[in-house]
Amino acid sequence: MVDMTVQIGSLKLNNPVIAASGTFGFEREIEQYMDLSKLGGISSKGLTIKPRSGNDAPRVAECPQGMLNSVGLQNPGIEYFIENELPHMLTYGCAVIANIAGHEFEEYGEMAKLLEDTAVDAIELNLSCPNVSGGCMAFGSDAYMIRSVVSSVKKVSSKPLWVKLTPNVTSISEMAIAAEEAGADAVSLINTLLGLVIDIDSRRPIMKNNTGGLSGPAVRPVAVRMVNEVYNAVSIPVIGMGGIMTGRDAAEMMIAGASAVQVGTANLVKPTACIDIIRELESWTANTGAAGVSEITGTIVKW
Amino acid sequence: MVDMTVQIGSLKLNNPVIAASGTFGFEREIEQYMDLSKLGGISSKGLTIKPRSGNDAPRVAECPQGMLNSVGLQNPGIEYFIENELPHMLTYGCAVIANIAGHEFEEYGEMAKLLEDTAVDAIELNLSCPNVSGGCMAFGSDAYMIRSVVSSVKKVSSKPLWVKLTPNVTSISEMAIAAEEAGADAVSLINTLLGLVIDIDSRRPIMKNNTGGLSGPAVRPVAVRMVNEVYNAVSIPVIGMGGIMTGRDAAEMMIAGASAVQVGTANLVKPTACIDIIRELESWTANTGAAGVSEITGTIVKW
Amino acid sequence: MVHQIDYSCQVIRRQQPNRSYVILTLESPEIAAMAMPGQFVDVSSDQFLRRPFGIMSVDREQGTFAIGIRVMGQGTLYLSRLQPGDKVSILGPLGHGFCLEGYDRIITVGGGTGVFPLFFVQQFCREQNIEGIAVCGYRSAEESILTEEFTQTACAVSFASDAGDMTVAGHAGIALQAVIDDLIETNSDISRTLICACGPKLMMKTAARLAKQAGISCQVSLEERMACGVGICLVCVCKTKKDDGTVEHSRCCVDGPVFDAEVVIW
Amino acid sequence: MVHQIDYSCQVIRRQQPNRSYVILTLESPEIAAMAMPGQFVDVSSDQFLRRPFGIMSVDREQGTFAIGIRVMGQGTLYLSRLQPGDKVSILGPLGHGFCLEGYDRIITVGGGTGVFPLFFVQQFCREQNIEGIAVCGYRSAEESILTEEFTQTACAVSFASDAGDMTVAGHAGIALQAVIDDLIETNSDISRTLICACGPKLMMKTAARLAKQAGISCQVSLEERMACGVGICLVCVCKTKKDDGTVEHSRCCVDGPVFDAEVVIW
Ligand SMILES: Cc1cc2nc3c(=O)[nH]c(=O)nc-3n(C[C@H](O)[C@H](O)[C@H](O)COP(=O)(O)OP(=O)(O)OC[C@H]3O[C@@H](n4cnc5c(N)ncnc54)[C@H](O)[C@@H]3O)c2cc1C
Ligand SMILES: Cc1cc2nc3c(=O)[nH]c(=O)nc-3n(C[C@H](O)[C@H](O)[C@H](O)COP(=O)(O)OP(=O)(O)OC[C@H]3O[C@@H](n4cnc5c(N)ncnc54)[C@H](O)[C@@H]3O)c2cc1C
Ligand SMILES: Cc1cc2nc3c(=O)[nH]c(=O)nc-3n(C[C@H](O)[C@H](O)[C@H](O)COP(=O)(O)O)c2cc1C
Ligand SMILES: Cc1cc2nc3c(=O)[nH]c(=O)nc-3n(C[C@H](O)[C@H](O)[C@H](O)COP(=O)(O)O)c2cc1C
Ligand code: FES
Ligand code: FES
Repeated sequence: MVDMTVQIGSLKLNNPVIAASGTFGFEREIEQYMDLSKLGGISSKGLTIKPRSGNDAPRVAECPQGMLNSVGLQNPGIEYFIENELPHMLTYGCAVIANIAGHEFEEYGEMAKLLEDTAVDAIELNLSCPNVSGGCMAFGSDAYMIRSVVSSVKKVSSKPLWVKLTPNVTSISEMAIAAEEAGADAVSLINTLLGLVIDIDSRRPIMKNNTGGLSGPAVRPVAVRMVNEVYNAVSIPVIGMGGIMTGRDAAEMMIAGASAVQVGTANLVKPTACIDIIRELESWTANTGAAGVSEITGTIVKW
Repeated sequence: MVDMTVQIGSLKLNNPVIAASGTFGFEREIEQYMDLSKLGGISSKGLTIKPRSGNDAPRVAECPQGMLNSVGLQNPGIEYFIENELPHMLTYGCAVIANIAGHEFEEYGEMAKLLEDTAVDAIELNLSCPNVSGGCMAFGSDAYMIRSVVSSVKKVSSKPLWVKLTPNVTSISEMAIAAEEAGADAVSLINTLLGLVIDIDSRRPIMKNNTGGLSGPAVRPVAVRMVNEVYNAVSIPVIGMGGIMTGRDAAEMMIAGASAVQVGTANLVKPTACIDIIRELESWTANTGAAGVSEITGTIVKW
Repeated sequence: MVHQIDYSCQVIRRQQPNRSYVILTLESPEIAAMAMPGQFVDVSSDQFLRRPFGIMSVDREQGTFAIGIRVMGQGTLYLSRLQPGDKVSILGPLGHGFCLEGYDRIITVGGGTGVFPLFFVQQFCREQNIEGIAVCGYRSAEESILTEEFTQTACAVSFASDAGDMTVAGHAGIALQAVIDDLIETNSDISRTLICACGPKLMMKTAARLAKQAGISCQVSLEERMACGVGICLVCVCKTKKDDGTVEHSRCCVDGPVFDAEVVIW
Repeated sequence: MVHQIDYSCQVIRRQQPNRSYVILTLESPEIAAMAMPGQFVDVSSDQFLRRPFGIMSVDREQGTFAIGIRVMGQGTLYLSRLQPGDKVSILGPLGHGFCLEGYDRIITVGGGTGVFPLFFVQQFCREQNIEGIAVCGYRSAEESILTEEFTQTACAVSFASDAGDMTVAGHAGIALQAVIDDLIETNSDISRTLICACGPKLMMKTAARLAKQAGISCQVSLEERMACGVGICLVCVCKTKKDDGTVEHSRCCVDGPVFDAEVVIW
């Protein structure tokens, strides 16, 4: 029996597989199809201070081995979440991470304060959503802004703080270092790559928002590279994601340096993907002879 | 009959389809399989001042709908090229673009000088190769460096100057603007996205160079987005590439803003890809009722 | 209680009634047992995302169900080429179907691929002894589909074609108007009549308008680009009116695809 | 002169001699007519890049050729499942094969999938009345492949297995040594003898060393990860010695896959 638990700072997870933000609904649907206690954790849909209805449809465009989304942070607002969704999520028996996205600088702190008195296990600062104008991704592509946002949240929050980084930058390790220096307990990456798909007959972008965020297997080599880069640059845990579809993909991400992984788009192709990935990762780990899955992290052997 | 010619500054191409640098060998092989006079142009393998033997093999890793390469600019050096390859290339009857990559700042100017007395139709400054340490990609991710390199080449060269940009930056339009301001006659994009693929059993990167450049359909949404961004930011022609496999893909890139396109990875999957793409693009254009393919450029209708 | 949603279904039969359509009969006792009219399935192909298709009919005894496919792109091309014996991964049954309870007459109004889920409605009506009237709009007689099946299953049918080569010339709305006029002329009781519409947006909008004018209930089945099909990604939204009049984004896949026409903001 | 390189080939026959291998016979009069021993083809699958396979044999009259496939990953899995009648896009024949001219005795030394292209060499020897001696190394008798075919085609055969359950216990190098010893003991003229090796790197290196010791010419067929297969991407390089002693990167796909053992830097 392999020990599947992993430690992300002070937080212990059942296993390293976390459902990624925005790809698990508010779990009311997905709980019908699988036993959520089997997961390592769930990162909530991106939450904002005020409820947001998100962008107009179409919000999705398929592309080779991936998809673009432009949901635009549709969510009922953090207060509604805390009152109506969180209590139920906390009954699942896996870690619950609140993914929060601010439009203004101050909103991150306000939301962190609101979460302070909840039993949420960690906060994931989404500094990287490409689908809302202003804010968010702009924060995530500027090391100075990252530093400011992270330290301001740190001041008001005692929760483990994960900072989610955008890949749409020249140097993601520079951003990770900024997050670490400002007190982040972990960094999670990657969010989506900004992309555009056009319907050539109408000459219109497929999505109403014109551009959207690319996710899925197409981005995996970029994600693995960035996770490895960041792993070499910081000493806080790295939570890796981007195109993980199988246990082997999860293993690759961990070998590159991830202490835990998140699974996003795979859930949309197969609702029970996370469970399959956990099973595959467990048996792969067992075959390597490792006593625990955490031993895999960062075991890449470079040429 | 559709007019397939396009004008890139002072240079007129038979049609908008150019074989991308590094994916067409030195044409000695490919000329056996197709009539190269049918192409819009050929961008040569990346040339350096001194001959380079490139990185050790393996130099390729397959990934979902794409591949990574880490050739590392293997080439016989620009002088050999000018003497032994260029004269033959010039007989093909399509535009010939010399793709040059400097290790040191000065090398770009030196190479441009060597090309000045040749009949090469344009120079493509490769400021974006991710597979050699130092130089090149470092140049391409810094607007100040782009400005310096481009203006120094402009000083010694009268050839149309195309600047090839890397997608591994926070703002590609900032880089394009720098190139334009320094006198570039066109920008070409995207080069490859830096990626990593690991063999999980050996825990070794598949490629000896560890990382490599991602190309192919997987990157197309990112490329189309960047081409559109740059098209909106500069007024010089944009040459678009990244994942073009069919005439429809070429049309998408042109609708996003490209005046011409380059086709790279598709050649590796199907040696005659360029010819097929030209034919498909021509018949698609004819169906739209346009008199010339150049009318497509930038016709995206945003929401 | 956790229940299965992903089934590996074998193709039992492949029919190609005309150039444009293929009908696949697939084996899944579970989906056949649970499916209700208006629900859909989400089918894997050689493309990245699944493809949604309305359930066209079920045979609960044989444990099979059918879908009708119009080839539009790569995914439908792949699916249209499946042969008996091939297996395909399917999520289903998904979504909120038509609420048919309490009605004694159901008029289905379909256009294009919209006729497929509506055939299931007519199948249901026949089983439940509800008076089913089927209105179908096609481009032309040549492109028409399921006409025989509708004729055999529904109590009355009306086929319209844009080309003017079927009973009614013009679109399904014209045929629907005639059906409604007829009901009113014959003083039929329309208090327990329901119009179920599925097809092009414009057609559904027309159906909703005609229904409203005549005071008949109307439900419409909306189509939107989807990723998950099960409500977890929020990409498939349409605008709907809440009770308090405010507008919200509902998910076509789980809140729909069928909505009361009254709540839809077109 | 422009000539075709991309062919859509129909699968004519699919054989599965044992658990590990599938042999596909494919139709292409052009490839069958042009192919020379040691050349390969680059085959499309459901994966992004093509997959290279040595040509195992040709039937110029029937216009077919065969490849042997060992399932290693997704691409070979897909190809191993092709059925007669299926079509597949193939580039070929590609690369520089063995230079067999001027030899009157050819010893092929193969291991693993390396035996496939070497069978073509033996086929060629038989046609050209060259004395062919086939040395094959396998993991075990169970995993052995083409033993009957080699026995029927070559003048002499020697089969080795790591498991020790075939004629020679151990690897192909041991069997090759025995063949060489035998030639020397019998005072055979080895001036026009050639050793052709294909298989694991270590095996080829051993063959090259034994050949050199005995003063026999040796050509080896190298394997490297490829993209284009036709020489235009420069990803498939191996290190070779130039005449002037300097090292260069040669492309396995067009400069090879067969190289004179003397120029290879192992
Ligand atoms: C609830 C629902 C029920 C449907 N029922 C049927 C049916 O019974 N029979 C039938 O033939 N078709 C039906 N469709 C439409 C069918 O799903 C699309 O035609 C199909 O997805 C197109 O796939 P493609 O790969 O051939 O086309 P592509 O255009 O290549 O597909 C590209 C992407 O766009 C999406 N897409 C394209 N067109 C549509 C569309 N009209 N609706 C939703 N997504 C689309 C695809 O799913 C895919 O993600 C239904 C759609 C929905 C949402
Ligand atoms: C010149 C040449 C001749 C060959 N002849 C034969 C033959 O006759 N029979 C046979 O069974 N195999 C042969 N091989 C090996 C065969 O090409 C690989 O086993 C196959 O490409 C693996 O594909 P996959 O998708 O199953 O494996 P994966 O490991 O999933 O493939 C991933 C990528 O790695 C490449 N790759 C993996 N293994 C190899 C390898 N050993 N050599 C080159 N590329 C590899 C694949 O082409 C692909 O691009 C030959 C290889 C070369 C270069
Ligand atoms: C439909 C969709 C919605 C998403 N919404 C969010 C979000 O609200 N907050 C966030 O931080 N990331 C969001 N993401 C990004 C994912 O959490 C993840 O970072 C990304 O998709 C890469 O992982 P994947 O390839 O496994 O999907 C979303 C992704 C998708 C596909
Ligand atoms: C094998 C290979 C070698 C390449 N070598 C070069 C090069 O020497 N110089 C250069 O500017 N780009 C080089 N590129 C990048 C391509 O020219 C092109 O920018 C990129 O591959 C994206 O286009 P694609 O998706 O059509 O391949 C290379 C790409 C590949 C796949
Ligand atoms: S398709 Fe994912 S919520 Fe509807
Ligand atoms: S595989 Fe492209 S040069 Fe050999």
